[in-house]
Amino acid sequence: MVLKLEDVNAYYGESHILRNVSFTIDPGEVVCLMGRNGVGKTTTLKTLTGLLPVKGGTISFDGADITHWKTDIRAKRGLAYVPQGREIIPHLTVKENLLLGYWNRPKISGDVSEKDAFDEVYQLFPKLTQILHRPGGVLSGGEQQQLAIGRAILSSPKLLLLDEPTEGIQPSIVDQIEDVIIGFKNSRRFAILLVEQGLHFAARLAEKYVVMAKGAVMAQGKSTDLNADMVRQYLTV
Amino acid sequence: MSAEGLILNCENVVVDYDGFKALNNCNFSVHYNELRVVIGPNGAGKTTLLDCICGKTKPSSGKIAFGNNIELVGKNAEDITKLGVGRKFQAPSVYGNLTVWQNLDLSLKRASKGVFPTLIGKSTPAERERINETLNTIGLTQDAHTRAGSLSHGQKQWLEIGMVILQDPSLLLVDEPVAGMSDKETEQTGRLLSALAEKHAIVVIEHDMDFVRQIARIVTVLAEGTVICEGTVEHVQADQHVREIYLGRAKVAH
Amino acid sequence: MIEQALADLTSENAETRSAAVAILIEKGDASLIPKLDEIRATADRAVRQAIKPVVDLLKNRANLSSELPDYRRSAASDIASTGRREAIAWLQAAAAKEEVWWVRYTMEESANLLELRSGDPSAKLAAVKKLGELRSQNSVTLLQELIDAGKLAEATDEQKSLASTAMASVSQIEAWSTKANIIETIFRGISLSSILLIMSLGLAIVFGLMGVINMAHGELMMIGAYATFITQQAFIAWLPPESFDWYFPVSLPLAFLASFGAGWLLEATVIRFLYGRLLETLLATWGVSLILMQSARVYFGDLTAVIAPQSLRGGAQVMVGVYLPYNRIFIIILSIVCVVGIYYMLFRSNLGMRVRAVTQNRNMSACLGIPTRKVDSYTFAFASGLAGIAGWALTMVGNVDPGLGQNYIVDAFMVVVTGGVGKLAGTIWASLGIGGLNKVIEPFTGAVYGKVFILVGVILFLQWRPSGLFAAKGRSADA
Amino acid sequence: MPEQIQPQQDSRETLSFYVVGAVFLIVMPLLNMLPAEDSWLHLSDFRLNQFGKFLCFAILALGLDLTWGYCGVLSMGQGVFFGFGAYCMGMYLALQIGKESVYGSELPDFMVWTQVKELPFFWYPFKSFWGGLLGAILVPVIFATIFGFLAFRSRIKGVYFAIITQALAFAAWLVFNRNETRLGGTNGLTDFKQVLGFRLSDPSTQLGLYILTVLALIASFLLCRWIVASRAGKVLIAIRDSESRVTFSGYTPWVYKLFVFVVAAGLAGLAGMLYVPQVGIITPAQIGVLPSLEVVIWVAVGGRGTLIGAVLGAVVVNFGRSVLTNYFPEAWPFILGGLFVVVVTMFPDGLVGIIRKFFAGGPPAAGLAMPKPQTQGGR
Repeated sequence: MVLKLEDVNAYYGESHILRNVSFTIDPGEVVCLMGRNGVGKTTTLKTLTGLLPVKGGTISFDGADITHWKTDIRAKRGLAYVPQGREIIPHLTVKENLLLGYWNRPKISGDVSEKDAFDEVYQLFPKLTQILHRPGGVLSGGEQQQLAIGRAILSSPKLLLLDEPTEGIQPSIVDQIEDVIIGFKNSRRFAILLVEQGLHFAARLAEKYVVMAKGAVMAQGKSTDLNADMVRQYLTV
Repeated sequence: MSAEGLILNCENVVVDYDGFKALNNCNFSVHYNELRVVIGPNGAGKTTLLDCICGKTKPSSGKIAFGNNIELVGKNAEDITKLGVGRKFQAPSVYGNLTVWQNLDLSLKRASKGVFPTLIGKSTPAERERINETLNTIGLTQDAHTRAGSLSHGQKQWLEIGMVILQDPSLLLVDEPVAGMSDKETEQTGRLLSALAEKHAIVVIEHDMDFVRQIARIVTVLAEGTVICEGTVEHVQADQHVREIYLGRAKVAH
Repeated sequence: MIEQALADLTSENAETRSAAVAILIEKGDASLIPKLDEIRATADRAVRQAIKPVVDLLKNRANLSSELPDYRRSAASDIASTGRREAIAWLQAAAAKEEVWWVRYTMEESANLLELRSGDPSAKLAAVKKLGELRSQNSVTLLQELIDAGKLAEATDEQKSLASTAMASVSQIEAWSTKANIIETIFRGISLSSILLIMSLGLAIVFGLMGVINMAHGELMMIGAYATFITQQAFIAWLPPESFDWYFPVSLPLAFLASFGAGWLLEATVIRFLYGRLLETLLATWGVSLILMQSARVYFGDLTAVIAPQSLRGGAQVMVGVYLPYNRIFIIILSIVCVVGIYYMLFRSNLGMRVRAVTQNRNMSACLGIPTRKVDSYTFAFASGLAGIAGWALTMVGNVDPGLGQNYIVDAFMVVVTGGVGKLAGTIWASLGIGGLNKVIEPFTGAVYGKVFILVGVILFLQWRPSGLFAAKGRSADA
Repeated sequence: MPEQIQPQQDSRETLSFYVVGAVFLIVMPLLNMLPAEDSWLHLSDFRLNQFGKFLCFAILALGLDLTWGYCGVLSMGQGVFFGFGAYCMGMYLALQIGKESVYGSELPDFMVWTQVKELPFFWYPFKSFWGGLLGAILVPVIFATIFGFLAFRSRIKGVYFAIITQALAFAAWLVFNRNETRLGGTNGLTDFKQVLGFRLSDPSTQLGLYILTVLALIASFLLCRWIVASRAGKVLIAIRDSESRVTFSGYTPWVYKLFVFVVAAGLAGLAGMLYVPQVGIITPAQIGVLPSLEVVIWVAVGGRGTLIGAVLGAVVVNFGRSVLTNYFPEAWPFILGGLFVVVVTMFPDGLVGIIRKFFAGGPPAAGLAMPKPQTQGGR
């Protein structure tokens, strides 16, 4: 198991956002976290990265109890995050943003060279090679998303957190990003926790689903078991 | 336009954040005494729309007519408040170091809110009566002299709704009133808003579909800065376009 | 013959004495000075008076060929004030050999000033013309005398023509001196600006990058200045005098490190509890500044000065009437080096990239494995180290005293406020603007009212741009 | 229908104020007059005079508390307004010296030795007592109105405002130090002899001045309490906690800020006016950067956002200072600086906060409890 949440609770100020959230992810597995807006999906990711403190419950990652670890130490351990809104460092160039990801890569002997690591990203997202020296803040949403994913995988993570990777992006790039994520899935190099509202994409990609509502996990299981009732109850309008 | 019974009419409103169009030719109108719910995926521009109406954000183009055809674009927030637009923010923003009563008292609509009238003004019995009524409405009578900062999250939300009510606006803008509330609180809030809608026009942004079903007569769906569908809850739910937006693959369709 | 003249010096007869003086001046050299001193020690008052100009002239004559340009120069100007025409030849000879142009200039100027006393009208006329060409500020009084003499009713034709030439020369000189004044004002403005800049850089970095108002910045400069002072004392105490000048470069890293350490400690003990609370950082650091200031007062006493190294004393005459002190030039260069250095640190180094990333998006930076706490503490310490460098440089232009920081901190804050948060360029432009304006206003109003005008100017400026010259977009902007 | 009850804390504050007021107004003068000089109960003229000085500072602190504690506007230039008040009164007193001066001239001494032959025009109003009195209040008020208008209208706030006011203090200090401003230069105005015919050296005059100061303090306190208790006072707190939200309640924040800033300047002027005859000297050293900042520390130590805290802070800190500088003259700046750091980082609610926690354990008063900084992020 690469990630395990047990009865995680979290608050924003005085409001209780996550209520006893528990689920697990196996190495190389793709899990989709679903639910409507405001049910606590992004909050779950934030507690995983350590941006929001956990009050009650434990998080284990890669065999260690990381519940109270600092964000940067978790990242060093192999937790990569592609947040909603991408969070590209705005005044750093594309190349510099990528470098930040690369610097977070664990130093293992026999690892690919810096050039190879970057080439892999450039192959996935050829567009990036044309805009290497532009500041991250001026890119379009689609370019930012490619950059954010590229930056995350450059750190050679054990678990990739993807928060609505296709949200607000022009259709042509959505397809490309989806293909890249499917490629990740097939390579099985790392596990993926995907937050997604789009049912079709989720169904196509994920092996496991976790459905949330009002800060709690309502259902989870194999994606093939996801039924129409559940979709109506938790996902559509 | 008031002849047609519109209290608010936004025409082709555009908000441009450095190339990103938060609102893109948005057309949106509300009748007097209407309770309108606005839904839409993240980043659809719902909060930006309210910001434009209440003067917090300046649209780069477009018109917003209010009431008897008063143009709101270009006016500052204080003036728009005085014209009768009340705003409840997404994160409850009450004055934490004042009591509930004081919060309401400050918000109460008065002839002048300049320094000296405020300094020497005393509450009239009628004003106190109104505050009491409101306290009753929002269920905070017991807590009238509690510091607002020590209220629960739901109570703060209600207090802020109460503050907006006391401004006596003809249009209430309410952003995610039930976020972080328990089921019971959510239901009470729904009843509160429905009751208010008898006298005021209200625009509510909300994600919680149970809540939307409870209160909504007409629902507007916003996506990518424009209105894509408007109608009853059933109508909206049946709309293929809306389903696609919520369930994905919508963008490929056009 | 010289022996004879030496003997005649003590003669009772005044005429014999002055003849001897003339001979000694003409034929003598510096080797006579000990003998003359000997005579002077025993002689009576009249004799002493006769000997003194001889000694002075001979000394100055010797100095005309000194190794130090400043000595040669002051010798030349001293000779001009003696009024001895015999010296013209020496000056001309020295000028012919002279290589440093402003020393040669002084020699020529002095020679011509002496010519003005000549009885020969044509020589006088030539001198007047030449002085005009030389733009000699020193000759204005003498030329004015000639002009006044020409205006008298009993003036001869000769005097009249001299007067008109002198008038032309004076106007030439005055036109030039206006120009020179403008240039000197500009230089002083730039010099003040660079001092302001060097002080504000660290302040602007912690304000812009970390959202901290550091009122103790002035005292961190003071620490740097005292580190320099202590290094100097150590050199005096333990090292041979020849190596004294080396204290200056040696104290640079020491000053940086002292302030760096103090800043690191300050961040770890006080600042880190106050991030995000701007006003609180202001008050707490003010308290720290009081403590540091009093510590210095108790430990070092009230006033100490650092002796500038030989190479930074004096100055360069770049143009006639424009004299630029070396220490000022040094600070201008240092400020440029600092700006370039900071630019490279922040924009061209890996460390700087991390710092910028943390400033622009703290949460995401942490998610990319950047230890944000460490970055905070090093950034603060680095900015403090810059204050140390500023303190090191300030020992060149002023005393080292416990109030050192206080003298400058208000100005430095004005720069930061005017420049706006988060942009290096804002700080640079604001220091140039405030420093320059200060020096332009000063001649008209005096230094004090100059400062008052600057304050009024800053307030009016903020009317127009409430968040400074370059407002940062984003998080730190609502500070 | 429930009346709006005064919160409990307010009544406690009022009670403690009456107790403190009675001590200063009745007990201390009695201790000065009744017991024999050698009795341990006797309060010497010197001490009484010293407390008179502290109470002037308390008035000054009240003003800053109004702007900073309640409205969140930190002014680091209160010393300037205090100085304006003090100089106006000082000018009146200097002209009252008359022929008693060292040089026996009608002009103040410093004018004689700086060779001023004629009284400068702006000294004329201060020939009359009323001129001094009115000037002491009006000059700071008018100046604060202009300065505040420029600053607040253009939305200079937070640290920007603090820094600008600090520069103001610095500039004022420089100007007052100059001889050509005809205000006595570095030496200031001193050597006063009489006010309204009463000899200043006479202990009974000093006692009178002391009582006057206590009355002025009580009046200032009541004025501040009236402001704070009014609806406008609530607006001030609202502005401090959330300035942008206030606009959506229909108020214009900068006008309110200007109002309290001007009131605070008036109080500072009043404090300066009472200070001068009791201390007998006013110099630029009283109006510089450091004295202005000390006002901030009094309020912070006492407890910002409570009026009694400002009074308490001013008296306690200054009393501590007078005691300590006697025994450890060099230690005071360390203690002052240490107080700044400790109070800001550990006790943001000051003495009043500590006392309240100790006795009640309840939530802080309306004025107390600084808003905590917002944590990053939302959903």
